[in-house]
This record gives sequence, C-alpha cells and structure tokens, in this order.
Amino acid sequence: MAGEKQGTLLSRLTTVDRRVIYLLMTLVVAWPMFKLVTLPVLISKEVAGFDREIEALTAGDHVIFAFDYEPDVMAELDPMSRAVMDRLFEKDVEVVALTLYPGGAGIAQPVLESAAREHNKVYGEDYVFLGYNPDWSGTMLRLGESIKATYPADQFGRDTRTMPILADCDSYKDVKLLVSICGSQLTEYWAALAGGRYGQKIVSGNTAVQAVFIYPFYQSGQIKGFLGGLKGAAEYETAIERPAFGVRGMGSQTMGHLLILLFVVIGNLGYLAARRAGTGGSGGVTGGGGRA
Amino acid sequence: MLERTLPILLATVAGLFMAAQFFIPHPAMLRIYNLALDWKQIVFGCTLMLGVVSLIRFHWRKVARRAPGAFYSGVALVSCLATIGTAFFGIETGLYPWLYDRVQAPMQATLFALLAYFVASASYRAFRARSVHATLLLAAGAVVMLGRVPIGDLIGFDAGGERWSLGSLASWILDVPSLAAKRGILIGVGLGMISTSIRIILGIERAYLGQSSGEGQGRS
Amino acid sequence: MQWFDPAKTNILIPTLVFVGLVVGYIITARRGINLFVRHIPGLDAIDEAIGRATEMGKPILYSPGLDEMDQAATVASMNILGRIATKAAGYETRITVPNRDPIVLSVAQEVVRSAYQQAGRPDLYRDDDVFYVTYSQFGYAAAVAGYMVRERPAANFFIGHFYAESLIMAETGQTTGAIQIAGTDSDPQLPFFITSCDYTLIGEELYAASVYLGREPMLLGSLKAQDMAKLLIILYVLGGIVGAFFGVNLDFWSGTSGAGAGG
Amino acid sequence: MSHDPSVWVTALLTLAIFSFLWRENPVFRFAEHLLVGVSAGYYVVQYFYSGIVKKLIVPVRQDPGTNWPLIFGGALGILMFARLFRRLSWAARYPVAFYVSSAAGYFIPSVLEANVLKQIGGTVTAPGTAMAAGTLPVVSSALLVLGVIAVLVYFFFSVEHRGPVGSLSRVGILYLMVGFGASFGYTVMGRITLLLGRFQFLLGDWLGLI
Repeated sequence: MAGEKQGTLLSRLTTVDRRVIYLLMTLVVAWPMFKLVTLPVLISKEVAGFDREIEALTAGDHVIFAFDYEPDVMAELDPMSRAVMDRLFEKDVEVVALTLYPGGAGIAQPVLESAAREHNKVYGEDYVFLGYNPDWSGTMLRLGESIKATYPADQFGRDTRTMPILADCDSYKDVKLLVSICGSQLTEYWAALAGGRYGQKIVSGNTAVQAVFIYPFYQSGQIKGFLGGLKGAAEYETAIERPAFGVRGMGSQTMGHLLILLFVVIGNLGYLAARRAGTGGSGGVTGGGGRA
Repeated sequence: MLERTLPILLATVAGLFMAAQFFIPHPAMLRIYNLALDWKQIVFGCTLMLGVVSLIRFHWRKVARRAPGAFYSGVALVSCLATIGTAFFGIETGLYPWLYDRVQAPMQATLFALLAYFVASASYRAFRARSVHATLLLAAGAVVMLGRVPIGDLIGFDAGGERWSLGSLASWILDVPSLAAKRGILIGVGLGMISTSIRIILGIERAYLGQSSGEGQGRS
Repeated sequence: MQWFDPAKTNILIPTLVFVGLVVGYIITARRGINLFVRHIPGLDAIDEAIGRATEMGKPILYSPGLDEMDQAATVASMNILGRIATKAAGYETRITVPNRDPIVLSVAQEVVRSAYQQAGRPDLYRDDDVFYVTYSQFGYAAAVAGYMVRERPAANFFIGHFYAESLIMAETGQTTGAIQIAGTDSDPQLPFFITSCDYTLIGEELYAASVYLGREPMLLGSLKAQDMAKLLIILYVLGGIVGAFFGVNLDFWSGTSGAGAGG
Repeated sequence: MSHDPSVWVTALLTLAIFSFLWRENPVFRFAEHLLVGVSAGYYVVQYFYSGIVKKLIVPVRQDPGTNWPLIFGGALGILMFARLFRRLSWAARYPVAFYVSSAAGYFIPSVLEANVLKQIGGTVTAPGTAMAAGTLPVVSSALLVLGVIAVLVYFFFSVEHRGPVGSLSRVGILYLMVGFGASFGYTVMGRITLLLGRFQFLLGDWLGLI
C-alpha cells in the first residue's frame, strides 16, 4: 500500500501544470533582488589571469575592445563590458572599440558613453568606436594589416585617418591586448586568426554557454584569461573592488540554480517511482554508446 | 560554361591563393590579399542585405496572397520599412537608435529570457536519469551549477592547507574531464571544417552554390 | 626569403599531410574501393523506434532541424530521413516532416517521395505530410509541440542543427510518452537531448551515420581522412609525452609558430 | 513607477513576449513579428552603411588614386542580387564562390593551427608542467591526456568498437557525458542570468520596486 500511495503522490507531482513551475521560477529568482544579500566571491585562476593582463597595461597602451554580442545575451555580458571599460579608462588606456555583429553598435554606444563621461575621456583621442564591419573573419585578418583600411570611417562616418588615437596605432603590432566580450564562437576565431596568425595577445569575457569551450584555449595559452558567465563578471568586479550587477545578481542566480536542481531531483524521483510501479513512462532503449 | 565551371574555377583560384598566401609573405601577394579581403567585406555586406530583401519579399508574398498569417506578415513588413525610414534622419541619434534601445533590444533579450522558464519546466518533466550516461551528465551538471555560485565555495572543508569544496570540485571538472571532452570535440570539428574547406577549393563540394534562402539562423 | 616564411614550416607540413589524406581517400572512394565504416548503434535505435510506432499504429514525427540546405547537419539529416521514410513506407506508417526552411522543404519532399517509390508504395505518399511551418525559431518549436500534443506521434526524430528552442519540442515529446531519437552537431543542445531523448547521435556520429547510409564518395573519403588524422594525433600525443620524459622537446612541431608563440 | 513613456513601451513589449508562457497567442505573435520587422530594418541599414558606405564609397572618395580597385568588389557584390530573379540566379554564384572559397582558403592553416596543433601542444605539455606542481596536478594531467585520446577514439569510425578500442571508446563517452554535464550546468546558469536581466528592468526601471 505504502509503495502504491508513494507512487501516486510522486507521479501526481510530476504532472503539475507548466505554469505553476513558471510562477515558482519567477518568485524564486525575483525574491533575492529585493533584499541585497552579498555572498563572498572567490576568484578563479582564469579570472585572475584576465585581471593580470588588464593590470599589466600602462597609460597610453592601445587595446582593441570587441563588443561581439547582441541583445539576447546582454544581461550576461554587459556587466563585464562595463567593469572592464571602467578599469581601462581608469588606467588611461586608449580604447579602440569595434563590433562584429550588426546589433553590437547599439550595445557598445551606451557602455562607451557612460564610461567616457565618468572618466571624462575625449572621443577620437582617448577612445574611438569603429562600429560594425561585415564579414567577421575577413575583418579579424584585415585588422592585422591596417586598422584604418579596415575601418576608413568610424561608426558615425568620421574619417579615421585624422584621428589622434589611430595616428600611432594601425595594426595588431601596435595593440597591447585584445579584449573580446563575446556570446558565440567568435572568441575562438579571434584566437585562431588574430592570435595564431598575427601573435595578438587575447583575453575574453564569454557567456556561460560558450565559456565551457574556452577552457581548452586557456589551458593551451591561446587565451590568457577569461570571464565565464555572470559568476565571471562577479569575480572580476570583486577583483577590482567595484561590486555591481554581477555581485548583486549572485543571490538570485543561486536561488535559481537550487530550484532547478530541486526540479531535477523531484522529476527523477517521480520517474523512478513510476518505473518501479511498472507504468514505465517512455520505454528505454537498451544498449551502450551514445545511448541515453 | 558561364553558369557552372567558371564559378568553380573562381572558387579554386581564390581558395588556393588565400591558403598559399598564409605561407608566402611576398609584398605583391600581400597587396592582393588586402584587396581580396576588402572585396570580400563589400560582397558579404551585399549578401546580408540580400537576406533581408528576400525576407521582405517572403512577407510581401504572404500579404499579397492573403495567405494565413498575412496580418502578422504585414506587421513585420511595415515595421521593417518604417525602421529603414527612420535611418534617413541619422543613425547616431533620433528614432533609429531609439527603436533599437526601446523595441528591438528588450524584446530580443526577453525572447531568450523565456529559455530560463523552458529549462525549468524541462528540468522538472523531461530530464531523466534514464541511463548511466544521463545520470553522470546530471550529476556533473549539478556539481557545476552549485560550484559556480558563491555557496559552492562554502560547502566544503579545509585539509592540507587547501580548500576542498563544491566550488573546487566544479573547477576541477571544468579544468580536466570537461576540458578533455571539449578539446576532443574541437579537434574533430576543426578537422571536419578543414576537409570541407579543401573540398570547396577543389570544386567537388558544391552545396553552398545552390539556393540559400537567406532566412537567417536562430541563436544557440 | 620572401617566397616562404620558415617559421611556418610546422604548419605547412601538417597541412600538406592532411590535404594529401583527404584527396587520397576521396579518389579511393570514387574508384568504388570499399572503405570500411563501423556499425553505428544509433541506426539500430532508429529502426527500433520505427518498429514501435508501427506496433502502436501511430505516425512518426521527423524534424530536420532549423538550418539551411548548405549546412552539414541538414545534409546528413536528409540522408537519414531517406532511410526512415523507406522503412516507414514498408510498414505503412505515416511520417510527418515539419520544416522551417523553404529549400529544405523541397528537398525533404523529394527525399520522402523517392523513399516511398523505393519501398514500392508510391500511392501512400501525401505531399502535405511534408509541410512548411514558419521561419520563426520559436514559432516553429511551438507549432511542432502543438502537433505532438494533438496527433500524439509514437516516435519523434530531431535530426539536424538545432538552436535554443529545441528544448520545447524535446520536453513536449517526452511528456507525450513518445520514443525520441535525436542527432545533432549543436553542442549547446546536446545535454538537453541526451537527458530527454532515448538515444542521441552526438556530433560527428551524425555525419558518420549519414555516410554509413549514403556511402557518398566525397563524404566517405573525408570521414576516412579525418579518422586517419585522429590516429596520427593520438600517436603524436603518446609519442610527445614519452619523448618529453627523455627530454625531447616537440614544441616546435605542436603549432607554436613563430608569430603565435609570443603575443 | 516610471513616468517615462519609453520605459512603458519597453515594459509592455516585454510583457507581450512573456505572454508566450501562458500560451502562444496573438499578442505574442504581434510582438514577435514586430521584432522581426524592426531588427530586419535595423540590420539592413547597418549592412548597407558598413558594407557599402564605409567600405566602398568613403575609401574611394577619400583616396580615389589608390582605392579605385574597390569598385570591382562593389560590382561583384551587386551580382548577389541576381539571386532574386530565377533566370539570373546563376550569376550570384560568382560572389558566393569568391567569398566562401577565399574564407575556406585562409581557414585551412589557421584552424589547423588553433583547433588542432595548439590543442595537441597543450595536451602534450600538460604532464611536463604538472610535474613541478605536485601529485594531484600530475594525476589530473594524466586524466586530461587519457580523456583527449578516449574522446578521439569514440569519434573513430574505421574500426569496430570492440576489445581495447571498445573500452577506450566507452571511457570516451564518460568524459563526453561529464563535458555535457558541465555544458548543462553553465547553460542553465546563462539562462537564469537572462531572466535576471529582465526582472532588473521590470522591477527596477519600470516599477521602481528594487
């Protein structure tokens, strides 16, 4: 009897309506946003590597800052862009910003303008926004030969040949570091085309989905450091002692993860109970290999 | 001749030149290489525009033929032409950037925020430890999920001067087994991409020359 | 030395080796010489799923993914669709194929029609079983999920390149109790398919299954060349480690070309 | 509660997209098609402005003497539009052949270096560098090398997976599953952050509750 009741209880649990799950998800993720609970954030070695490369820059060095993402992953990558841009301007590094996505222009402008206002930087001297250029692989290679030929004009049509910031900087040879904040595989191609072919040193900030593929590039030294997902942003914000959206988001992030794990556990308990009670659910297909 | 063999010949010449140029730092080759890259960016700009033009034509046909969903195609058509119109008043300030900041960006971000809900309901109703493999996957996923948030570092103990926690276990998973698996996949993908490139240059791979409808792709 | 950059020798030689492998194996395959490709367990799972759908007298759903015809995963998907449609026609089981791309739609219709002819049942083929849904990523997933709940197919196949919305289809299929087989090279979607489907062809396995079925010389030759390259890589890695013990430094050969090493 | 009409426009459109959670409905479909239209319009302007104006018109006008050859690139680009007319669509094969094959050309050496050679280099040197760091790193580096080899064997199709090759392949699939587990964990993390971002807007900028 007990097995029977336990079976029905759990099987009833797994047939709960989708919208109840959505409501639970909303409440659990939103709740921590109301009460600021900041948890200590330990810094991993890949973020320390990223921080080391940024701190090694000195005033007057040139950096290429690539906004390689679109609004769909803005929530994950904007915190990184803002933190790194702040730090670069604070160190009086000259920022050559660009994007390889058509939607990247609308993302880069607010980040650049708010950081420039805060550190009163002059457009054309301290920073420039070259904007979008079609054909990302061709752009990565062309920048190795001449930045001004790749971008005859900046995002707003101003002639790049007369810009002071680009007077002494026209290819990867003159660029100390390339920062790719990216939501796709473009970081890997920066490492292949700019890093491998032209020897450009690269660090990157990646969405969590993409970060898993950056570990091999970090271990082999092709990428000198990277930030992975919102946790990476939180770690970097902690490293430069400027907690912002990354650190504040950790509470909700934690609750969200716990809820998902709870769902997986309950879902599987229901599944096991149903299987033991012989209702079987969808029949499994036996055998090894990629069998799941 | 003009329709079939000449494009393939152009492909072979362009491909062989670019592959050879990597190894030959001759200034004459470099000038052609730079020009080819500039041409390529202009051509790619046109290809991307073609994608949008065929999208507009696709919706125009649905409206013209009163096909089902014609109203929604009309919405897409009108908003597309209106956005293009606003660009004539400047793309740095005004309505054009406003449409991006206030309409496109938030909706695109929300469309993908939906995925958090789909993952939640799938975690509850679909992700089953149906085999040893799926169980291993879910276990590793759980450790990484807990390890990559601050509480992951709290759950653990200190021994031999080191911190042994869910956080350090998650980092180890990402640094060793996951890295080895993704490296194996990277090598396989790399070899596959190179052999496809070789077939394109030799003119025996022609699928790309066929019709591509230019509908564009989704986000992974 | 303007005609060759010596620092890149360590890339030139592996490039020439691999080009030689690819060209060599494609020529061999074109001459019809039988090149061995191992058995792909995934194909047995596909046959079992078709058998199960036939027992239950329910239709089969086959989604060829969201990419266009020039993508490798979509080409592989068409090969596998051909085999599934031939088997389904033999068992007189209905197969429905929702599409997101108009070009893939026309190819899929052609593949299914010739599969029915091959099985000797041209009369069973219905053009509107292979239909166009929408170009919208989420619209497609929602429409396919709706079809699953209404028609309750006994077997769902997700074979091709998928994006973030594949979760909606795999979850709905799982809740309707259908047996599900997935095959994709899109890495972000593989974890979700593995945990919500009964069998998953992972990345290159999908291409190998297509080559195993289609035996198309160009793809068969490439697959064999890539296999040989993997063998060389494994031997090189083992040799490199053993060599490192005895102080043999292989750094020059492992791609740290002059330009790339510093940076 | 914000009084800025722009914030209200964004908030309503955000809720229209979230309505998909209840079920697929006309409001969602309207918002989705509005998004498709606005983004198509926004993108085509960026493509034209950066592909034609900045890469063709500006450089030719800046320095016609040296940049005139770019005009041939423009001509090749115009050929792409031949694809809109069924009879002429063969002409579009020239620009497509040019940009696909030239990319294939420069990808071969660079992808070989970055995806294959450097990855092998990192694997071969791992045990050496781990030697100095103590026992756990040495064990880890051995597991790393074993993993790379086992995964390559799993994707090896020229030999039946029986005997030693079979067992190595079964080790490979275990590594792959841990790798997919890590992807699963990180993907969930990413999705939740995206939701967090929308709540930040709705609860903060719009309703002013946080």
